[in-house]
Amino acid sequence: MSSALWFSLVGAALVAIALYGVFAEHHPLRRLIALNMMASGVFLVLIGLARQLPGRVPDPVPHAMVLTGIVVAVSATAFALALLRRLSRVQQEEG
Amino acid sequence: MISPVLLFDLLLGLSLLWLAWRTLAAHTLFEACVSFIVFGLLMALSWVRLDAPDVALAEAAVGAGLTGVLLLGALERAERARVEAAPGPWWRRGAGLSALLLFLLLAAALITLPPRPPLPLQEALPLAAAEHPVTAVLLDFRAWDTLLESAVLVLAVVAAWSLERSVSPPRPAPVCSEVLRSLVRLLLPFSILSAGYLLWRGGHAPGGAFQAGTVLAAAGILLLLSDLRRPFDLRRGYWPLALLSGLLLFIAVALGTLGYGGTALDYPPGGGAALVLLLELGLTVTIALAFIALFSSGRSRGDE
Amino acid sequence: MSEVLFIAALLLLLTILAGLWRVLRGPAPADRMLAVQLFGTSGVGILLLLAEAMDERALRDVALLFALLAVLGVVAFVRWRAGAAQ
Amino acid sequence: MSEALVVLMVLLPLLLAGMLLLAPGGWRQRMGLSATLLSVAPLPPLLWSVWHSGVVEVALGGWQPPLGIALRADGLALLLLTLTALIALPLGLHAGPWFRAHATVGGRGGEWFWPLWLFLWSSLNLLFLAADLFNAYVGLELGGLAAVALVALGGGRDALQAALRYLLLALFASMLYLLGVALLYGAGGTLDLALLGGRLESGVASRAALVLITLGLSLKGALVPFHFWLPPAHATAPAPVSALLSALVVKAPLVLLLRIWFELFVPLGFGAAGEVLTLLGVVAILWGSLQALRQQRIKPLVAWSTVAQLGYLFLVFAIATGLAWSATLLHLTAHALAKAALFLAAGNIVLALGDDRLSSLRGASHGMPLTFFTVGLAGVSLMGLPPSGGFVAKWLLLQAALEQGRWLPVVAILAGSLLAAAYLFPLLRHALTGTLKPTGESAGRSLPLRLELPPLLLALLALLLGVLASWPLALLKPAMPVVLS
Repeated sequence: MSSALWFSLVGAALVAIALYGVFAEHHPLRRLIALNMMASGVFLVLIGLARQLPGRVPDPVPHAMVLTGIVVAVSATAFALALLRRLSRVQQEEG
Repeated sequence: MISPVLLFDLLLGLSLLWLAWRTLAAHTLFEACVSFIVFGLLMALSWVRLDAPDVALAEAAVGAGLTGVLLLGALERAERARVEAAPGPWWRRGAGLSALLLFLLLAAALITLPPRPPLPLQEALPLAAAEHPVTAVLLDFRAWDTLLESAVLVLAVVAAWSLERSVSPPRPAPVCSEVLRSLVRLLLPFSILSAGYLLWRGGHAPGGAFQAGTVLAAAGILLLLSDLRRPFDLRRGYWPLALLSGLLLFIAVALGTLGYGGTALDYPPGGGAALVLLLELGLTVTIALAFIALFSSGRSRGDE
Repeated sequence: MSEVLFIAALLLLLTILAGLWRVLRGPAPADRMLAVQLFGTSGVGILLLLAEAMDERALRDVALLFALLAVLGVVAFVRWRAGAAQ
Repeated sequence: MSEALVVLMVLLPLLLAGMLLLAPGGWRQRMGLSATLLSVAPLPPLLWSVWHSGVVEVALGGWQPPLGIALRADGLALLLLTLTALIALPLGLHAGPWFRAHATVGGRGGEWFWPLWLFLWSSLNLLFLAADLFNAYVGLELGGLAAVALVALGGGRDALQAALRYLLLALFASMLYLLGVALLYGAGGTLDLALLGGRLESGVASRAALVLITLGLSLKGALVPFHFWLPPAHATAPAPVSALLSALVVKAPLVLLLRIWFELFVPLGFGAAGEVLTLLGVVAILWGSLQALRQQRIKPLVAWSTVAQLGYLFLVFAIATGLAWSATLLHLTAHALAKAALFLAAGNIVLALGDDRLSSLRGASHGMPLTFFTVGLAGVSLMGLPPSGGFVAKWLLLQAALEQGRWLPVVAILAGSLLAAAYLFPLLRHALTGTLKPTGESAGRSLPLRLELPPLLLALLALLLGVLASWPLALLKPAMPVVLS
C-alpha cells in the first residue's frame, strides 16, 4: 500500500469519526470542531488523490482546492463562533 | 523488516485517528479545543509527508495557530451557552452505524479508484503567470475560484459585523504582564519579515498570499491581546477599504482584462506576473484584516 | 542517511504521543497547554529532520511558521484564563 | 460581448456589495435599491443573445477545461437568472420600507440587509451558471454564509438559534458534497461537468460520489427527512429574507443536483436510485402539507408549505422524461414567485397586526385588502388552480406521471393540491370573516402602498406564468439533458 492511499484511508476514517461526532454531540462548539475535523478528512482524501499520479510531481489542482477549502472553512468557523457568542449573550440577557 | 518511513506514516495516521476520537470524547470544551490544536499540528506533518508543502504551511498557520486562538477566544461564552438536550442512545447507535457505512463506502471507493487521465499541465505551465504550479493554479488557471474565495472572506466579516448590536469601540485588553509585552515586541518584526518572505516565495516556491496573510493576522491578534496598541475598530476610517482591497482588486483585474482582451482574468502577455503579484498583495491584506476582524468581532464594549 | 533521519523523526513523534497522555490526563488546564507547547517544539524538530530526509527546502519554512505561531496559542490561553479569573 | 455579460451577472452584485460596505450605514439603505436595479442590467441583453444564438460558454482566464473553469449560460441558467431578477426587483422595492417599518417596532438589520443580499445574489447567479463542480462548491459556501447571516438579522434568540443550526447543517452538507466532488475528480481527472460526463465509468467511486453529492445537496434542498432545519430558519427570519430563502436559496442546490444527476449519473446507469428520491418527494408533499395544516402561526405555516412544495421537485428523479423535467422547472419557477409573494404578504400582515397567530387575523382584511388579495392570488398558484403557473406545472407533471404509469406521484400531486387548499384556506377564512379585534399597540395599522404592491406584483407574475408558460418552456427545451430529449 502506498503512503498516499494510506493517508487517503485515514482521511476517510476521519470523515466517518467526525460524522459520528456531528450527530452524537449536542454542544454547538463540539459540533463545530467535528465539522472542522471532517473538513480535514476530506482534504486528506484530496491530497492523497493528488499523489496518485504517475511521476514524482503531485497534481497541483487538489492542492489549490484544499487551500481554498481551508480559507472557506476558517471563515465559516470564525463566523459560527461569532454567532455562538451572540446567541449565548442573548440567552443570558433573556434569562 | 518495515522501513522507518512506512512506520512513521503508519504511526502518524494512527495518532491522527486516535486524537480525533479523543477530541470528540473530551470531557470539557477546553480539552476538546486543546486536542484539536494538537490535531492540527499532526495534520501539518501529514501534509508534509504527502508532498504538499503549500498546504502544510497553511495548516501550520491555521490549524496550529489561528483556529486555536479563535476557539479559545470563544470558549468563555461557549461554556455559558444553553444547548439542546443530548441525543438518546438509539440516535447514537444510528450515528455510529452510518459512520461505519460511510467509512466502508469511502474505503472501497478509494481502493478501487481507476487511474485518471492527467491534466495537460506540462504544456500549460510555461504559459502561466507564475512558476510554482500551485500558485499558477490558484492565481491563473483557477483564479476565478480565488476571486470568490476572497468574497467568502469578506462576507464572513460582514456576517460577523451584522450580528453586533452597537458600533462601539472594541474593549481594551485587560492589563497584561511585561513578559508578554516584550515577547510581542520581539516577535512583531519577525512576523512581518516572514510574511513578506512567504509572499515573495509564493511566485516560484511553496508559500503565497494565504500563508503570508495568516502570519500577519497572527501578529495583529497578538497586538490586540497584549495592550501595546489601543484597540482599533476595523469598521471605521479607511480600514474597510483595506479589508476589501483583495476583493476589489480582483474584481478590477477581472473587469480590466474583460475590457482589454474580452476574457475575464486572461492576463495580457507579459503583464501576468505583475498582475499576479498585485493580486497576491491585495489578498494578503484582505486575509490578514479579515482574520483580525473575525477574531475581534463580538468583543465590543457594548457587547461584553 | 535518510533512514537515520526518519528514525529520529519517528522518535520525536513518539515523544509527542507520550506528551499526548499529559494533554489528555491534565489534570490542570496549564498542564495541557504546556504539553501542547512541547509539541510545537517537537514538531519543529520533526519538520527539520523531514526537510533533510525528503530533500524539500520548503519544509524549513513550515518549521519557521510553527515556531512563530505556537506563541499565539499560549497567549490566547493566558488571556482566556485571565478572562475566566476576572 | 455576451461572454462579458455572463461574467457581469456574478461580478456586478459582488462589486456593488463591496461599494455598499464602504458607504455609511444610512446610505446603504438609500442605495440598496439602485444597486439591485443595476445588478439586473446585464440580464436583458444576455437573454436576448441566448434566445437568438444559443448557449454562451465562457472559459475564464482563457484556460479551457479541464484546466480552467467554465461558466455556461444555457436556457436553464437563463430561466433561473431571470427568475432571480424578477423576484429581486419587487423584493428590493419592499425591503426598504419593510426594514424601516420594522425598525419602528424595535427591529434592526436594515443597513446589513443590502450587502448581504447582494452577496447572496452573486452566489445564486454563480450556482446557476457554474459548469465546474468545485466552483459550485465555493458558490454553495458563499450563498450558505450569506443566507445564515440574513436569518440572523432576525436578532432574537430563536432567530440566532435557527441561524446557528442552519450554518452547522450547511457546512456539513457542503463537506459531503465536496467529498463526492473529490471522488469524481479522482476518477475522471477533471472538475468540468460536461467533460466528466464523457470520462466517468460506472464503479464504486462514482457510486459513492452519487450517494455523497445527492445527500449533501438534498440536505441543503430540505428534502424530507432532511427538512428539520427549514421551518425554524424560514419562520424566524425577517420577511424579505424568508421570501428569498423559500423562493430561491433552497432551489439553487436542487438545480445543481438536477444538472449533475441527469448529465452525469443517469448516463452512468444509476437512474434507478432516483426511485428513493421520488419516494421521499412524495413523503415530503404529504408530510409538509399535514404539518402546515397543524400550524397556528402564519409564518411557520408558510414555511411548512415550502417543505411540501419542494417535494414536487423530486418527483422527476423517477419519472425521468423530458416532459417531467420541464414541468419540474416550471413548478420551481411558479412556486418561487408565489411563495415570495406569500412570505412578503405574511410579513406585512405580521407587521400590521403585531401578532402572527392565525386567530388574530379575524377581520383583518378590512384594513389591508390588497395584501389579502395577494394571499388569495398566491394561494391559487400554490394550490395549482387555473390559470396560474402552478396549475400548468402540476398539470404537465401529472401528465408525465400518467404517461409513465406512476400512480404514487399522481396520487401525491392530487392530494398535495387538496391539502394546499386546506392549509391556505384558514389564512383567508379568518381574515374575511368577523371584525378586527385590536390586540397590542401596532394593531390595525394601515400599510403603505410600497409594502402592499410588490407582493401583489409577484403574485400576478405567478398567475401570468400560466398564460405565458410557453416562453420558459421554449427556453428550457434546448437546455434539456441529452438523456431526456
